[in-house]
Amino acid sequence: MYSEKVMEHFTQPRNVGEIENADGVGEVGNAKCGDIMRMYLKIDGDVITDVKFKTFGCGSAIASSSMATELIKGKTLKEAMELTNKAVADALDGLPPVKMHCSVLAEQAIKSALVDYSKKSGVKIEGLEDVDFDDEHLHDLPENEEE
Amino acid sequence: MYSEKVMEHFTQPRNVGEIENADGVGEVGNAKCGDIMRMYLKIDGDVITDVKFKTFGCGSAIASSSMATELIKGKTLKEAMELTNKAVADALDGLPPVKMHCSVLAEQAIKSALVDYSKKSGVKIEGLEDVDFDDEHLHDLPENEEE
Amino acid sequence: MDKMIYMDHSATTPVKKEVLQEMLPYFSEFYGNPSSVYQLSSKSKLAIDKAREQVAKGIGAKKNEIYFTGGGSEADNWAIKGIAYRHREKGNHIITSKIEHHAVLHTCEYLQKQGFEVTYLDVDEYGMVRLEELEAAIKENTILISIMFANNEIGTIQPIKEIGQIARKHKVLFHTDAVQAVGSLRIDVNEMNIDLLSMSAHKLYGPKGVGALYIRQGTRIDPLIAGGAQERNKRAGTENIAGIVGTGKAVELAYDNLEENNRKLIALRERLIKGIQDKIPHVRLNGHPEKRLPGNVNFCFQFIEGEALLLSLDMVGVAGSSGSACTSGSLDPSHVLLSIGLPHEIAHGSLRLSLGLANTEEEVDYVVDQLTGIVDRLRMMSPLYDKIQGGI
Amino acid sequence: MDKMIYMDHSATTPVKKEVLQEMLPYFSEFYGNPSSVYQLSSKSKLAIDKAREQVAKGIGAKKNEIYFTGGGSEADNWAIKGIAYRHREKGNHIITSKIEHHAVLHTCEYLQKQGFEVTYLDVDEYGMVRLEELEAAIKENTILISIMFANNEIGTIQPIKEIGQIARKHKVLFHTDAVQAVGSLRIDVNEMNIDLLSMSAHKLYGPKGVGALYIRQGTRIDPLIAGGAQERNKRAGTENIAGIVGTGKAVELAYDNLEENNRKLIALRERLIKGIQDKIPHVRLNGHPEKRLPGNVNFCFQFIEGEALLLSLDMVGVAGSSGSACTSGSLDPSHVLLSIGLPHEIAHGSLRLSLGLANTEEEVDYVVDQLTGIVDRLRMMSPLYDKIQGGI
Ligand SMILES: Cc1ncc(COP(=O)(O)O)c(C=O)c1O
Ligand SMILES: Cc1ncc(COP(=O)(O)O)c(C=O)c1O
Repeated sequence: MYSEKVMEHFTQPRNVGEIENADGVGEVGNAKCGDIMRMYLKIDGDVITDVKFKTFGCGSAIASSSMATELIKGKTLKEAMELTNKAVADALDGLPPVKMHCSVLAEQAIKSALVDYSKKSGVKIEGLEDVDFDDEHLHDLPENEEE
Repeated sequence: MYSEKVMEHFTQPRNVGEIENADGVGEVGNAKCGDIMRMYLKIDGDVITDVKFKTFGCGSAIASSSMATELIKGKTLKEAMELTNKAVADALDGLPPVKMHCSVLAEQAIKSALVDYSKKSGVKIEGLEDVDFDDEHLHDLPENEEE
Repeated sequence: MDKMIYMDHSATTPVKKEVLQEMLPYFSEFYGNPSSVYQLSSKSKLAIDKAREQVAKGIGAKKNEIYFTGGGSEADNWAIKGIAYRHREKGNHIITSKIEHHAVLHTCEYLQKQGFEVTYLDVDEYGMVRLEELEAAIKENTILISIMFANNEIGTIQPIKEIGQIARKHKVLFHTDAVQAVGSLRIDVNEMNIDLLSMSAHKLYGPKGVGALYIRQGTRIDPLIAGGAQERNKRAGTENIAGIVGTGKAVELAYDNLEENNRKLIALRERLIKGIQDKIPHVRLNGHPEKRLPGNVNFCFQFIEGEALLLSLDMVGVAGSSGSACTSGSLDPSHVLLSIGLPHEIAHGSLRLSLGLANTEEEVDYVVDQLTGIVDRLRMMSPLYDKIQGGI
Repeated sequence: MDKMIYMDHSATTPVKKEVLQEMLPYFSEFYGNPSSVYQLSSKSKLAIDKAREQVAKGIGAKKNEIYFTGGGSEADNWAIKGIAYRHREKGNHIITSKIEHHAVLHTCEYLQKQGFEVTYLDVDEYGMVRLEELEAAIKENTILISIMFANNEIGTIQPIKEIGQIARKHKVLFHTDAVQAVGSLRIDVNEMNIDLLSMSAHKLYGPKGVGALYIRQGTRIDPLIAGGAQERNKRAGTENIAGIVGTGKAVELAYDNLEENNRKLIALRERLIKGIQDKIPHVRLNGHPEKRLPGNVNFCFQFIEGEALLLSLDMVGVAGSSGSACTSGSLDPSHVLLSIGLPHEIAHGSLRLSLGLANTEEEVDYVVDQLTGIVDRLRMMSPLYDKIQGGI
């Protein structure tokens, strides 16, 4: 079902944990739906110097969190803003269609942490205004071509 | 499906054929339903001295004809009148429920030949008046308990 | 001859060695439920996927248009009830023919009790549906045409492509019961405009109790068996993996060798037909002389009854079937034989010999030989033959 | 441990060696269609007859009350739709429970769209139907009560005999989905007043794609699959002889050794339950503590999600299942877990381990051990656990 990359990031997730006195913390998803992602960012000037996550969720949620943190670690805020869910899924060698929402959640967790940073620090980050954190409609139902 | 007795009387039927100038000839069944039995009787005084049959029909129809002729050969008219379809079926070690009508047909073929004899000879045979030669309702439908 | 000569391949076929071989690991070794998460299950998932691909390829369909079922009858019931219930708002009229298999006919009769209207088309003396009659039968409220691909008793092959064209032209869905055709005839659901197609594995050297329904993508249909999310939410029930694997393999093998197999079967068929016609008087070949299933031979032998014929054949090791009432478990002989215009007494004397890949010329000759004697013997016992002989 | 530890027997079971052995001759050797006349077919007929007897004996029924189907889902669909359509004139109300299998629930929902009225009974925290509620739900127009014998997720066994008594008292037909119970629990359809009972062979070491419906003699029911005269005119389709033979044998074996097997399974089950409760904090045993299937263990592990748990178990060679949304292919976690009152986030963390005859104490201990580490690891990653630990 999952690619080897997903299984690797699930069994050995990178950047698990918390950052004390993080510059930005974001949390998306909800327990009712079965997945919550929390991201911690350490930011130095324009650069994300450290990132950690905690995730309650399925294998692909954990793998997506891990991969997303890897993809933004050491990158600029602008680069982090440009990270799409598709990039996360691609880096994992793909996700099953019903699991694509996990990568969306990962993208949103980063943006949510950036919003927090922006609020706390007063630094404006371009593009953040348009982010929609509503998760409920992200889950895909199993294939059912007809309706 | 069939007993060995049925198969034996089907493959080696006794008394197949016709009797020229028979004293009584009876035919029952119809081609539409898939079975016709014709019986020929040679009668001497009170005794059936010879009997032959021709049958268009399934294995059990042929076996029933064969067995019925055997059961009345050399018997008195009264004994022939007393032959029931059940006796024919029993002598064949039983017939499947859906095939019981074949034995009924055999009983009727004999009675029909006796009617013919009675008519031709003027000899009255007790019980013949009550015989019902309507075959249509004899076939059993496959088991269907509910209706 | 000591071994049995099996000439009832239209009733069922033995599972081919290669097919059984592919099935075996899925009983006790790779038994995982495909709906599960662990690795054992991915074996099952992959196996089903492969089989779906094999079946799809056989009839020119896409993989996701194949839905596995518990047999041909389920596929027929599903297609017809599923479309009827789902499209009831659009209309309640169904067109079918008088020579369909009971899985179609009894389903249609059932729907009639539930308020649907069904037209049962007549067929000609060969068992062919008349295209003009079909087209004329289509009404505003017609939602489905269900015409079998090839008839199981007399072997007649319908003009499926033309029927598909008519259905398409009038925007009516077209289902075909191809239980006798899949694995015996080339089929392309797109070229033939088929929207739904039923098949059954045990007719093509696959296992019993498994079949498939092809449903053209985008076709709205109610499930017949609701429950779990199997078969993309359309047919619930833990998958019969071994059976499905066997179905895929059987379809693949059949189509890999179709032309070669059919050349052989048709040669045997013609030899058998000619043998019977040459040796036995008062016979009638039923079904279309050319447009018939490669292995199908169906004769009526006048003046005798079919079950007696079958029993006699069985005594000499030959397995066949008959449309006689005595073998159908009903009062009347085969509805197919009556529909092509045979009187009851003739229909009672029918014999179907359906040839398969293991049959040989030698067997055919033996059967003709035996049949000659058997028919003769039964006719000598028959009061009907008597009348003919005596000129009455 | 190198070999897989299979603890998902409620999902499906491997076919037992003895069962497969009995089935094998019916694929390629005794393949005759039982509807035929010749001798080959009598082998098939006898085999089906024997299997029917074996199944009947297992549940205290008469042979002619057993009808073979293409699985448990078909049996459920048939029982409910067949009774509903046939008795519509008498009434259109059906009573069932909220924790039925989807084969029952989705069928009932389908009937609702067709104008039937369905009451879905609540259950208590253990998943038990409340008898007073059931009785109070019966109305003038109630035609069917369908309550499962034992639940597939949490293992809870319903008071079937008492439900049967209530149904009988009110002259309402009683169907039970016994797919998880047949071969695991003693069943007597007469003593328990059961009118219809569904079963599925692959849950008791038989083959997939075959099951049976028990129908009390005299019960009027519409067919689900119409067509040929098989199964005494009630379920059409060429019989899956090998599958039916396997079903018969599997039922026989299960009941021959029931008490012994269950003693073993219950001991393993209690060891597993105790092991988990002793080693892992923040867990909840789902289902009834005593009235549960011999092999069923179902826990919720707080703060973590079930699919991640399953994947982790699979990595160490353990096969289990979960009621998490991620494994059910729907938005919500198991309807069963929600119905016993669990909040969504707890239900997402469920794990079902269903034990079978091949499991050992050693395996149970290994699983407890592995599980302890896995749960710990996942909790360390979980923001929910974090909050608890931090006292937030
Ligand atoms: C309680 C219950 N009912 C019905 C079914 C359906 O049986 P099958 O998958 O054999 O169709 C299952 C198992 O899947 C079950 O556990
Ligand atoms: C034309 C046709 N349709 C449907 C069926 C039913 O298939 P099954 O017996 O596999 O259910 C058969 C064979 O029995 C058939 O010949």
